[in-house]
This record gives sequence, C-alpha cells and structure tokens, in this order.
Amino acid sequence: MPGCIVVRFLASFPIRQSQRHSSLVASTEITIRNVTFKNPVLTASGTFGYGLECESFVDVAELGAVVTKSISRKPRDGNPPQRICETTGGMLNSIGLANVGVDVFLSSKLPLLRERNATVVVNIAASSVEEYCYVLERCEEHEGIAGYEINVSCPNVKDGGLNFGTHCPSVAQITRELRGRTSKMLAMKLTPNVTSIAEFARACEGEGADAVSCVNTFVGMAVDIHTRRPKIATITGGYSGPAIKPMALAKVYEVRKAVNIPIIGIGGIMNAADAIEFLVVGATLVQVGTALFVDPAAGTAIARGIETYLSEHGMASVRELIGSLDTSMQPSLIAAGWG
Amino acid sequence: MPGCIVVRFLASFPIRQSQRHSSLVASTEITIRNVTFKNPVLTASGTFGYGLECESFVDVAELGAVVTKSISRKPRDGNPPQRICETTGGMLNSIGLANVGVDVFLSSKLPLLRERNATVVVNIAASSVEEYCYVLERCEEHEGIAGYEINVSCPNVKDGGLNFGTHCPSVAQITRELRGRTSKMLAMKLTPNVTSIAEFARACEGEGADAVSCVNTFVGMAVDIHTRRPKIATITGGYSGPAIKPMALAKVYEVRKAVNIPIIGIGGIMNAADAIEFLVVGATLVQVGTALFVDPAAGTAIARGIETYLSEHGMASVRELIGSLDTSMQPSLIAAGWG
Amino acid sequence: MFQETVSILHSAQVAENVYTLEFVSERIAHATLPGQFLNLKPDDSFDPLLRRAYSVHRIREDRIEVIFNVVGKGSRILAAKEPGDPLDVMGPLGVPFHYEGEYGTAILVSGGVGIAPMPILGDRLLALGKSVVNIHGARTAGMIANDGRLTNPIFATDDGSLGFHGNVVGALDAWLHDHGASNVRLFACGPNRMLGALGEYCNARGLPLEVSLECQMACGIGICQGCPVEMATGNRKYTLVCTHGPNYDINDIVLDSIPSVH
Amino acid sequence: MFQETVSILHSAQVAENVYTLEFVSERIAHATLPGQFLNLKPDDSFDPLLRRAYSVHRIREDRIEVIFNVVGKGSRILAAKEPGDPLDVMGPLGVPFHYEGEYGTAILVSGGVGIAPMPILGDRLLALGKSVVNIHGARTAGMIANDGRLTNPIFATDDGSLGFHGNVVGALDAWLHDHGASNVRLFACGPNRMLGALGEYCNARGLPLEVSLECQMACGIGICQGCPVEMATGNRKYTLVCTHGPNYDINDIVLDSIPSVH
Ligand SMILES: Cc1cc2nc3c(=O)[nH]c(=O)nc-3n(C[C@H](O)[C@H](O)[C@H](O)COP(=O)(O)OP(=O)(O)OC[C@H]3O[C@@H](n4cnc5c(N)ncnc54)[C@H](O)[C@@H]3O)c2cc1C
Ligand SMILES: Cc1cc2nc3c(=O)[nH]c(=O)nc-3n(C[C@H](O)[C@H](O)[C@H](O)COP(=O)(O)OP(=O)(O)OC[C@H]3O[C@@H](n4cnc5c(N)ncnc54)[C@H](O)[C@@H]3O)c2cc1C
Ligand SMILES: Cc1cc2nc3c(=O)[nH]c(=O)nc-3n(C[C@H](O)[C@H](O)[C@H](O)COP(=O)(O)O)c2cc1C
Ligand SMILES: Cc1cc2nc3c(=O)[nH]c(=O)nc-3n(C[C@H](O)[C@H](O)[C@H](O)COP(=O)(O)O)c2cc1C
Ligand code: FES
Ligand code: FES
Repeated sequence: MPGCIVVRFLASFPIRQSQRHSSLVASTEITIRNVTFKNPVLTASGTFGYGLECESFVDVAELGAVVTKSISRKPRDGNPPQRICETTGGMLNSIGLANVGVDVFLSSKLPLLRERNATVVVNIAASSVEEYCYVLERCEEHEGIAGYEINVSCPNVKDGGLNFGTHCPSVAQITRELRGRTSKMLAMKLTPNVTSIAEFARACEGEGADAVSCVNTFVGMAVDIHTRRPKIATITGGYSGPAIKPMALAKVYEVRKAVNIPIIGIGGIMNAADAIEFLVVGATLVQVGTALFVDPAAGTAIARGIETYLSEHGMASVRELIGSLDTSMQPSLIAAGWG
Repeated sequence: MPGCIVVRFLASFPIRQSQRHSSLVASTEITIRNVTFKNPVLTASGTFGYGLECESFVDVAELGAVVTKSISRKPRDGNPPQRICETTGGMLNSIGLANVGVDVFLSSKLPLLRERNATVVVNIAASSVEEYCYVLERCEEHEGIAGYEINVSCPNVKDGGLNFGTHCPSVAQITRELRGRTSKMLAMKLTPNVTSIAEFARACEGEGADAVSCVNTFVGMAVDIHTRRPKIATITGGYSGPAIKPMALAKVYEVRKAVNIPIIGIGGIMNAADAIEFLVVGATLVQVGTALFVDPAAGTAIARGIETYLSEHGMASVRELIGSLDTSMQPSLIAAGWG
Repeated sequence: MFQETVSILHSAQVAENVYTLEFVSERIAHATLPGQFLNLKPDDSFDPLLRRAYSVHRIREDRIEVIFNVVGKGSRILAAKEPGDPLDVMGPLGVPFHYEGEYGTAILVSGGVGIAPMPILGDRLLALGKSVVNIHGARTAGMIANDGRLTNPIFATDDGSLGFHGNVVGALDAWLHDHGASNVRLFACGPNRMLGALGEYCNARGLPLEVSLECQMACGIGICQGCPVEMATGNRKYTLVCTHGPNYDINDIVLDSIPSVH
Repeated sequence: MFQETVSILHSAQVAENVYTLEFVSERIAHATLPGQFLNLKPDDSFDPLLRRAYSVHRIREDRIEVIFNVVGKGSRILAAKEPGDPLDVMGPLGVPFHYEGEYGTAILVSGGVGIAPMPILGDRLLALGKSVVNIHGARTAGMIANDGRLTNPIFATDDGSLGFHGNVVGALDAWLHDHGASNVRLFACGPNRMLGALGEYCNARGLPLEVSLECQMACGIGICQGCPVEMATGNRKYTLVCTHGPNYDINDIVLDSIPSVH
C-alpha cells in the first residue's frame, strides 16, 4: 500500500494539529444525586452482560459505571433464535430480556462486581408496575448498588402487551412508584419510538427521576429475500449501532430543551468523538452499547479519548463540554421543512 | 489481491445457484387507481431533481415513475448552507424544500418530462391546507400528470410551525380536501417520526387516499466536535440512506397490518435486494432516494434486478412477491421486549 | 482471550470459493485449542459492523491459519487482504472440542468449509496417540481445499468427481464397513443438514458424535446473548454457542433450533 | 458525463499527507476541461456512503490523475488503493474555469491541495498561448507536491522552508511588483481563508479573480440541492456549486456562506 495508513477506528478522532495543549489532567468526574461517576462513560444495558464476562479485557473499575443487563423478577430464557442480525452500520436484536433473575443477580453477580470495585447501576425490566417495584425493593436490601436505570420498553402484560414506554401515564406511574421506594439514583430509560420524547422526559422529571437515559433501541426489521422470512424470530426487533446515532443525538437535543435533569446519552457511540457529540448536545453521561460487541474495551478507551480531548482543548473539566453546543451561527429560521 | 473480487454493489444481490429458472419474462406492471406503473420502482421526491438532470445516465421512461421534488406555490430558495452531511450509512439533509414553484414547474419542467415519456407523480409541499389545494388545483389544469404524492412533513405556519405530519387530524384534513379535488392517484407521504404510523395510514385510507408512501426522513442530528456546532444549518435534519432501511421496513410492516390500500415503500433502498425486502413485507411500489446520489441509474438497475429475481424464482408477476412475507416459522409469542 | 492487531503473512485462494489467511500471533497461537474460533474485524468501517467468527484451521508455531468461503460483505473483504495488511483479531474463543478420553480412532467428518477446525484437531489427536481419519465432502472436486496435509483423507463428492461418489454419511458408512466401528469417536463440522443426517446415522449405531456449530453472532464472548441454541437436556432452555459451544455432543442440543444459513 | 469503473494505474504518496491516483478512462479524459471534477466512490461499502469530489489534476492522453489529502474515511480508503484495484468514477462534472478571453498572463494561485486543478489548467493555457505562472503555498516545504512539472512555479511557505517566506498573497504581491499587473487574470483554489484574502487583494487592485470552491456534496450532479453557495449578484439567492460551479468569479458569490472545513 502506498503510505499504508492504519488507524484504530475505535476511540479515535481526528485531532487538529494546532490545538493549544495543556499539561493539566482534566477532571472527568460527574455526580448525579449521590453517585459520583469517575468518568462519563457507562456500558449500556444488555451489551456487557453482568460486567463479569470481559475480565481479561476490561477493568470494570475504570468505567464510569456498569449498567447491568435488564434484571427481572424471575429468570428469563429469552427469545428463540434468530435473535440478532446485522444491517448497514447497525444490528437488530430480539434477545427477549434473557437474564438470571433478581435473586441470582443479587446473590452471585453483584458480589463479584463489588469485589472488582465497579460502580453498579442495576437496569430493571418488568411486565407490570408491581414487578418493577418488587425488583427494586429486592435490590434495596443489598449494598453496593449505586442506582437504577428503568427499562420501560417492555410490554405491559395487564394492558395486552402494549409497551409501557410509549404510554406517558405509565412511564409517569412507574417513576412515581419507584421514586417512593428508593433514595438512590433513579434514571428512566426512554424509548425513542414516540412522537414526542420530550413529553416523556418531562413526566419523568415531574415525578422525581434523577435522570433520563436516551435512548433505547429503535424498531427495525429485516427480511431474508431467499426464504422471504423475517431475519429475527420476533419479526421486528431493536435497532442499535452507529446507524442510529444521528437520531439518538436528535432525541437528546429534544430532551435537553425540555428538562433540567441530567441526560444519559445512548445510541451508536463507537468512539470518543461520538461520545463527545452527545456531551456537547447536552448529555451528562453516555453509554456505550453495540460498540462493545466489536471491542469490549471500547468503554474505557472512550473514557481516555474524552480525557485527551479535554486537555487538548484546555478544558479543566468535562462539565465544560456538557451542553456546549454552539448554535450562534445557525440562521434563525422557522425550520422550513427539510426535504 | 488474491482472487480479486469485484462486485457491483448497486442492484446486486446474492443469487442462489440452485434456483429454478424460467424463460418467461415476469410482469412487473402495477396499477394503482388509474395509473399503470411499468415497474414498481420510482425515484423518491427530492433525490432526482425534476427528472431532467440525469439525461445522460437514465432514460426516465424506464422508471416506474418519476416523483418530482416537492413543489410549492411559490418558488423557494431553500435553507442556507450547510444543507447536508454524511453519517454512518446515511446522510442528513436540510434542503428546505428548494424548488422552482408550481408555475415554473408546469410551464418548463412538466413538458420536458412528458416529451421523455416519463410517468410523472407530482409531490406537493405546503405550509397551509389552502396551499396544498392551490398547488394541486393548478396541476389539475395540466395534462401529463399521473398522480400526486403529498409531503405532509412540513411546518404548518398557521399552527406555529407544528409539523402537519405528526398531527393526525391535519393529515386527515389534507387528504379529504385534496381527494375532493382530484380523481387522479393520491398518495399521502407519511413521516416516520410518530408513535403510531398505522393511525396516520388509517386516517388517509379513511379519507380516500389511494396509497400511502412510507416513509419520509427520520429526524437526525450531527455535531462537529472541533467547532462544537451542528453540522447542518437547521441543527436537526432529515435522515435517509441505508441506515434507515430496517426502521422504514418496520414502518411498512406496521402499516401493512393496518390498511388495505397500497403502500409505497421508501427508505434506504440501495439495490434490488433491498427493494424486494419492501415488496415482500407488503409494499406495492418502492421509491429509491439517497441511492441516486451514488448512482443516478440505480432506479432502472433495481427495476431490472427485480425482474431477474422474479424469473429466477419462477414468478410470473411482481404481484406474487408483494406481501409474500412468510411468518409461519416465527414462534407465536407475545413479544417479550427485545433487549 | 486476547485482542490484537496482527499483520497478514499469507493469503490465497485454495479452491473454488475457498480462501485462506495466515498471520502471526504468539499469544493466540499458544492459547488456542482445537475447535476454538477467532473473531475477526474485516476492516475499520462500520459496514460491515460486527466481527466474523472463523475456526482456527491450523497452527504452526506462532502462525495461525483460517479458511473460509466468500458469502457476504465480511468474507469478501477478508478474501482481498494481502500480506502486510493489518487485521484485528480476538481469540481464542469458545470451548474446545472434547477430544480427551479413551478411544482409539477419531473420525473427523466435514462438509465444505466445515473442514476448517479439522487439521488442528487432527494434529492434536495424533499427538495424543489416536488414529485419525478425515472424511471430507463437497459438491465437486474443485471445491475441495486439499493441500496434501490432511491426515488419512477420504473425499466424497456429490458428483463423484473425486473420491467417494455421494455424501459424507455414505463415505463414513463405507469406512466403518471396512474398518469396524468399535472404539471410535466422531467430530463433525459442516452444514446443519449434514450434521443432522450424521446425527441420525450415529445415534442409530450408538456412535458418539460431537458437532461444531455455526450461527450468527454479535459479540462472540457471551455479552450479547445473541447466539442461543436450544438444549435437548438439562434445566436451561438455551446454551450460548459462543461461550458454551460451538462444540456440542449432538444429543445435547436441538439442531433445528438454529435457522440454517443457505 | 460518464460513469465508469476504471482500474488504478498508479498510486503514490507525493508529499506530507498528499497522495495521487492515476487511472485510465478515454471517454472522461477526452471530455474533461480544466477546473472540472470527478466524483469517486471510495469502495463498495455504505460507510462511507457518498462519492467524494476531486478536481482533475492532470490528463495525459487517456490517463487521469487526481491529488488529495487524507482527511477522513473516503480519502483514507482512496490512499490505500493499489495498481489494478477498481474505482467507480463519475465525471467530468461542473463548469470549467472560464479561461478563454483576451489576456496575456494567467496567475494560478493555490494553497495546499488546492494545487489540484492547476496543472491541467496551466497546460491548456499554454496551448492557448498564454503565459502561465503558478504561485503555490503550503505550511512547510514537505507538504508541497512538486513533481517538477509545474509551469513557472513560485513556492511560498509559512515557515520559509521553501521559496517565499509567507503566504501566497505576499508571494503574488512580490511577483506583481516585479512583473507588473497589466493584462493578467487570476485563478485560485485553496482554503476559503486564502481565497478571501486573495479576493480582497485583487478587488483592491481591480484584478480579475476566479476561484474554485470546495463544499460538501451529496450527488455532484444537481439532483440533491445540497451544495448551495450564496450569490452576491443576480436574482437567485443560491447557486449550486456542483453544477453552476465550482468555478466562480469571486465577486459573484458570498464566500463566507460556505461553512469552512478545517
Ligand atoms: C463459531 C463459528 C465458526 C465459524 N467458522 C467459519 C470458518 O472457519 N470458515 C467460514 O467460512 N465461516 C465460518 N463461520 C461463518 C462466518 O463467521 C461468517 O458468518 C461467514 O463468513 C459469512 O460472513 P459474511 O460477512 O461474508 O456474510 P454476511 O454479509 O454476514 O452474510 C451474507 C449472507 O450470507 C448468509 N450467510 C451467513 N453466514 C453464512 C454461511 N456460513 N454460509 C452461507 N451463507 C451464510 C447470510 O444469511 C446473508 O444472507 C463460522 C461461524 C461461527 C459462528
Ligand atoms: C468540487 C470539489 C473538488 C474537490 N477537489 C479535491 C481535490 O482535488 N483534492 C482533495 O484532497 N480534496 C478535494 N475536495 C474535497 C473532497 O471531496 C473530500 O471532501 C475530502 O477528500 C474529504 O473526504 P473524506 O471522505 O476523506 O473526509 P470525510 O470523512 O468526509 O470528512 C472527515 C472530516 O474532515 C472534514 N473535511 C471535509 N472535507 C475536508 C477538506 N477538504 N479538508 C479538511 N477537512 C475536511 C469534515 O468536516 C470531517 O470532519 C474537493 C471537493 C469539491 C466539492
Ligand atoms: C436531499 C433530500 C431531499 C429530499 N427532498 C424531499 C422533498 O422535497 N419532498 C419529499 O417528500 N421528500 C424528500 N426527501 C425524502 C425522500 O423522498 C425519501 O423519503 C427519503 O430520503 C428516504 O428514502 P432514501 O433513504 O431512499 O433516501 C428528500 C430526501 C433527501 C435525501
Ligand atoms: C443485544 C442487545 C441487548 C440489549 N438489552 C437491553 C436490555 O436488557 N435492557 C435495556 O434497557 N436495553 C438493552 N439494550 C439497549 C442498549 O442498552 C442501548 O440502549 C441501545 O443498544 C442503543 O445503544 P447502542 O447503539 O450503543 O447499542 C440492548 C441492546 C442490544 C444491542
Ligand atoms: S455471540 Fe454474543 S453471546 Fe454469543
Ligand atoms: S451536490 Fe447535489 S446538487 Fe450539488
């Protein structure tokens, strides 16, 4: 190859040569409620197992936090195969919330995470409001949990399987009930598959949530044109990966304008540059999901990449970056429609 | 390169070697209302200009139809730069409906399209119900228009810029008013940025639309991390390209279950395989958009690719393909949530 | 389990639509056991996005070889690699073949690119003092990647263009007829259809058969739960092919639960 | 305007972060005029998705050369091309430089990879009997792609490591001081900042200046409306760089309306 160019694609971003340099190490600490995250990079639920599978690659103590796979009251087998398929720049999944259940999680996963000095956020999934409360109450009996992230993209069995996450009063109710049961950090994880995610974020803020996680997966589908069958067992599935990043970023922007509580930005973050986009738009923390399937160490690499960016831009703290979007150059126009 | 492999990425799909072959040329004709499309592949609005820019590449008479750039009452300059940016597997645009206006379109574009034997679908954009009616009525005075596609992803100026397309009663009203003014094919082009696109499709069907076009662009955003400015002038823009295909396909699937009128499938179609996915899920026609920026002849190439697929699968007509999705092997489960 | 950017040493087409890649990784070469696989990132782009799993084909000192068909985007990019090109490799992954034990002859049955894990397994078995027979089937002679290094090969082709005229089950039956079926153990890799037929054959005769499965994977390391296969026994419904497999006793799993790739 | 898959003839790095590609296309070579560009598809993947625009640098018979910096995904892939690799090319695109007319000396001013359109323009001007001077600036000597084939080159470097110590405007001023400014026409390509400074200089002296613009493009052929630049004159607000440009009289457009790439 002429002038063979090898660039590590993860955690890399174009650095301008003429940047002012600073010898100060920037602070990357973020505090939400009573939890201090040593850096703003968390692993996304369902994409890092229980945080114990990648020991040989990753020191979980170096992550902002580990967000667990969604934990439910009972163990769940998950959906039948095919559960995943790759599409352009992304993937569909239909894992079916396969998990060991809250009891096994608390007895055999949590202690190991604590041993490894992980900051642990427990993600909870349920099919009724009572089940959400049950799982959280069981967790409250244990030490070593920093906070909760609530996955509301679940079918409400009492309501014929209608998704909690697309029904604002349900999300408000879940927030209210859980808020009454914990003084730990409570983040509500919102689905992007709604007309106005701002409305949901406002409802969460109103009911006392400490943060909103934006976003869970988008609804997607793929078909095998030879068999003419859906490529995943549940026909439609959850779409994630770099392909969703522009939409996730737009959702964070929408929510940022609507609420004052911190936002946890999620969706297609593959490298430090992507994470920085979310922070600039207004996310206080970010989560890395699908990227971990390609590089299980992406979370820590991204945290280091953010640190590099901060010192190269002479910023003393990541807080200077958060919400620093500069729209002063944008024309003041009533959006005229895009197309 | 060892065994150098060059595969044309457009209009190509893996053909199984053991397929039954047929010497019959399959029929690709589709009729909606009183329009016969010679094949199911149309160019998407705003991605093929007025159908006259690519003469040296494409014979427009070989396309199912040309859908024009959105036409408005008055000429529109469009938005200031930056109007586009590329993202992983897709692009954002904020063109701002730049167009020559209905008068110039009718006097100097339409006659040329007619000369070239194009089947012409006029896409209409407007900022009030009256404007939609005005543009359609002006078109009704002219020969050579096969039908209309109505872009409802436009800000309603009377309603403070709220998007018509996310407000179901508005979409219903526009459909009703236009239906009363034309006996030509009327397709309503829906935005995917809503909780339930099925609801909008049902409203269109109820008001007499002949078809629904699914989908327009998704809301997206991108940030330049060096300047910390949005990459396009309007901050958020319309997301298109292969990255949106899984979501567009899921929207078509949702609409297919909700209405009986034909669906025009749009979103990320790059090759014949992609187009076939949409047809299998239940689209009667498809539109090719962003792909034309890479290969202006993608539309006709895809039409030929579909024909090849049909004959290789022993199908006499594209109608055998439409809605042929086989879900018999899917487990019958109340979707348990995906993650 | 390591993640490393290695440099391609050798790349070649070795049969109709069969390609090999060779590269050096001391750590991975030393850690790999027969039946394990590697997860390769075709290139730096996000299209394709995910890694692709490939069985370790051969290891000689610190040199690792994989062998593959070109079927889609990932394998097409890999087939175009040239000496000196970088390659991001993760491995070794999965549980090795369960090849220890008291038996005299190992019969390694493979179809098409299912040949992949057999040479490294054969070498290890020879070192353990087992007899090894390779029964390898393909549609036609031109699709057989025969580098002359396979131990005791018996070839079977659908069209009879090389070796036994018929499939690997027929070839196996002929071999057992001549050599007897006592004290053998079978290891197989290939299309699910082949594994199913082989399973029926072996179960009818009480022959122990271990199969190496293929399925779509997102992570390859147990963090996505994307690669389940149904279990026929035990109290869990699914097993994850990437971390509990890909090598299973045929009777422990429900082969049909994996959608077959064509 | 043609679309063709050509084969790479030659590829090389010619200066610090400057690369060239050469390939054959008889039709495109014969149809191309100075200042026109090609739209290249880096590879078959959807990441990067869109074509990238590159000015035609040189044409010799049916051989076409482009020259570029590696700045992102597309150019990185192009820089890795090797002889024999296929490349999907569309062109020629855009309106050529308006180089006909009554003037004696053409001064071609370029900054960095803005050198791209100059050799083909210079060659044509020489054929038309004009005198040609190239004033080419860069940060430092190592970034200058000087293949010795540039007509009457004057180099300017920010650090004085080669030629004039300073920017191209300074070098131009020196040249005009020595040679006079009558009967000249200027053509320029480079960063917007440079074009702006040059525009001020020329306007102050009444010198005619045509600039070749760069901006993000989706289609390059007028069907997306993605590449507007504001017009300073006329009754339309915007002009499309891909089809009405990229070459404009500096006073016809509002340079600042294009967000500058860094
Ligand atoms: C544990 C394990 C070990 C493996 N070992 C090998 C090996 O040694 N050699 C090898 O060649 N492959 C092996 N595979 C398969 C390999 O991982 C890839 O799936 C395969 O190379 C296709 O990737 P692709 O990117 O080229 O195709 P994709 O772009 O992912 O798929 C293209 C099309 O091919 C279909 N497809 C996917 N996989 C296959 C397949 N295996 N055969 C036919 N069609 C397919 C897809 O459904 C899709 O329609 C192994 C898989 C696993 C899980
Ligand atoms: C008419 C025309 C002619 C052109 N001719 C040439 C030419 O002859 N030689 C040449 O090298 N380029 C030329 N360009 C620019 C070229 O088309 C690409 O934009 C450039 O190669 C970057 O593409 P990429 O895929 O590598 O970067 P991308 O991945 O698209 O961008 C990566 C990052 O670089 C920034 N960026 C984009 N373009 C530039 C740039 N030009 N300089 C610095 N940063 C940039 C982006 O904002 C982004 O942050 C021309 C553009 C036009 C419109
Ligand atoms: C640059 C651009 C301009 C567009 N302009 C219009 C438009 O004027 N009217 C409209 O209804 N849709 C417009 N669209 C949307 C497309 O018609 C299409 O719905 C969308 O791009 C999704 O299809 P694709 O992924 O194949 O591009 C535009 C899309 C793009 C990319
Ligand atoms: C395989 C897979 C499993 C997931 N499981 C869960 C889950 O159990 N609970 C949850 O809240 N989100 C789950 N998610 C969603 C992710 O946490 C994240 O919101 C989403 O993938 C978008 O981020 P990404 O693009 O970085 O992956 C899952 C995503 C994937 C890809
Ligand atoms: S592939 Fe991810 S768990 Fe097996
Ligand atoms: S780049 Fe598409 S119109 Fe100019």
